[in-house]
Amino acid sequence: MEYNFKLDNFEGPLDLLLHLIEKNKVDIYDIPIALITEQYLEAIHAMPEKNLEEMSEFLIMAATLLDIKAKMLLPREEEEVEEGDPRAELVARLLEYKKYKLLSAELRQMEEGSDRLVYRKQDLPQEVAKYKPPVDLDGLLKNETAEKLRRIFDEIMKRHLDRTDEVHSHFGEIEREAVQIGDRLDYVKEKVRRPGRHSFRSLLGRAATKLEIVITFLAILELIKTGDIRLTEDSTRDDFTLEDNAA
Amino acid sequence: MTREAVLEGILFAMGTSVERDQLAEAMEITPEEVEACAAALKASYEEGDRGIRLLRLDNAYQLCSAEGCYDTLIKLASRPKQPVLTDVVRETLAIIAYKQPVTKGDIERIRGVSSDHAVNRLVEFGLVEEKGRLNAPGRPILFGTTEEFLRRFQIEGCDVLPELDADQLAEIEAQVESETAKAEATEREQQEMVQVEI
Amino acid sequence: MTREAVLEGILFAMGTSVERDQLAEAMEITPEEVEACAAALKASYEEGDRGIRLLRLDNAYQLCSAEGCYDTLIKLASRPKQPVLTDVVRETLAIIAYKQPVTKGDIERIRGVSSDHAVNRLVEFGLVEEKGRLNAPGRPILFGTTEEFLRRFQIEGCDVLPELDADQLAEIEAQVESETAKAEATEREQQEMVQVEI
Repeated sequence: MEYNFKLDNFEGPLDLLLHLIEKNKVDIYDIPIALITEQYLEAIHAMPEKNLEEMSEFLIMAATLLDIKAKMLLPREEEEVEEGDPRAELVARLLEYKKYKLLSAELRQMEEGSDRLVYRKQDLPQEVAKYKPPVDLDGLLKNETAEKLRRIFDEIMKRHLDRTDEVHSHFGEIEREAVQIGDRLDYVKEKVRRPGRHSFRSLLGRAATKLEIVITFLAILELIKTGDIRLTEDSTRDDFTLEDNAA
Repeated sequence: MTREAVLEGILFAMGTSVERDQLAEAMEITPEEVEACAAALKASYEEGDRGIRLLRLDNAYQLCSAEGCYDTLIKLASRPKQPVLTDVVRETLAIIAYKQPVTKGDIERIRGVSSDHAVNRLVEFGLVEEKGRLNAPGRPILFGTTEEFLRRFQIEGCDVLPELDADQLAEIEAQVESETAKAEATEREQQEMVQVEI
Repeated sequence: MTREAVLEGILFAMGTSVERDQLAEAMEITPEEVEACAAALKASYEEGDRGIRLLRLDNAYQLCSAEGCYDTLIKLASRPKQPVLTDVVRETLAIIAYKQPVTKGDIERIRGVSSDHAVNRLVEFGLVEEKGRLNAPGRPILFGTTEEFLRRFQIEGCDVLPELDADQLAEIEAQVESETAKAEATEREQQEMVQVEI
């Protein structure tokens, strides 16, 4: 191998080409295309196994070089002469690439010493850290009115009622049917049938609304009348006890 | 570079306080020389009317910004973001205005979600304040609206808040009452049921 | 307190870079006055042989320790090492810095090889960031340099990136221009060549 370099050192086909041009000390504007192409092909043959993608970039350039070489060997037609040197595009690319290589070297110099500069973390004095800007109530309440507050309160209360009691979610429509004597009769009978002491107070207390209390009371009276249940006074508790007559 | 400059750079970059003896070792001078150096730097800050000051803390040194910068610094650091009245905060204000005095618990029951943050914001805004404590377990704080609230909403007093529609009002009032009764009843019943179950 | 002192105190306390316009607003002076003020402070650090330096980073300012303190400082504090840039990565950075905003495609065209990896590394190092998307098919990401780039390479702003030596640059620039004209012609020619090969 004539060239003592590793292809790994080259970042790409343009880099390799620039290296060859410099090594041969030839003019970038007048590249001896045959010589450079030959050396380029030699170099990529010597390349260690690389992945296809990486290799393909070098191969595309090889093809371009061969194209240019062929083009230059061919006798020129008049039209082509007008179009200029077949190397032109390659030269332009090489020059642009070279520009950034030089700028990159420039950056390397500028970088020196920057790791010796040390910055601070934010360190606000207590007085500043503790400070809270005063609230601008004018801005904050710009669009607020007492009337708006009222509407919001209305909505909240409606939402609240809807949420807390299913009965009220159908507000106004079926309220009258919400507590029916028949339901309460079944309810009381069912309760009393369960084992344990059944408190008159707690049974009524379990009712959610005044209406429910009234209906439940009526249901108890009805069941006493029909003989389904009996009521005994529980003076120690200031209460009555309900018992199932069937038991 | 002078010793003062090195000391300045070190204290600047370290941020925290640095022990005199550590400084001496790093700067390869005696602790006494560090002291002299720090004194000179401190003086140069004060005499030169700089924005930095040097503090001596026991046997350590630290830099801090000069007090005179605070006002400007506050403007920069706090970046006064105009708070906005969020729906949550607005709703909470409405509840407090109409149902005052109320506890945070009351508000939560009505809104169905925690209102801690919203109440705190309103207190911060000066629209709501403590009005005492409820005589109940935990003695929760009662909240009500402030004079500032009345001024801002151009209301003459909390007793003349705009009324709800007469119908709506009656309906709601009635329901709220029964809700309260129900809640109390349920509570009592629960207590009794516990007894029964035992 | 002088404006320079206030600026010094603010930049000291903030630690991070602070935008010129923010400073102007907080200090209640014009942005031009902030610039003048910063320039004066910067000069006083350098001429006074202080341990602090003031950097301009595009339209922001930041304080850092003077380079001369580093050897002493490093004895007291450990510091994460800056990531080392390989030639490939630095070359890619040069292209992004000088041609920003650019797409990965632009960079590949110039370097002749895929630049995915290098660009990703630069983004990872915080030297390069997305600056938007090109309004073209596929809407490719446009990359540009960050403030960290300015800090790392001690550049005052993207508009004052150092040029190559006047000679070098003039030569290259002139050639690139004339070559571009030629290249267009070549392109046409190449198309014809392809036809010939087929």
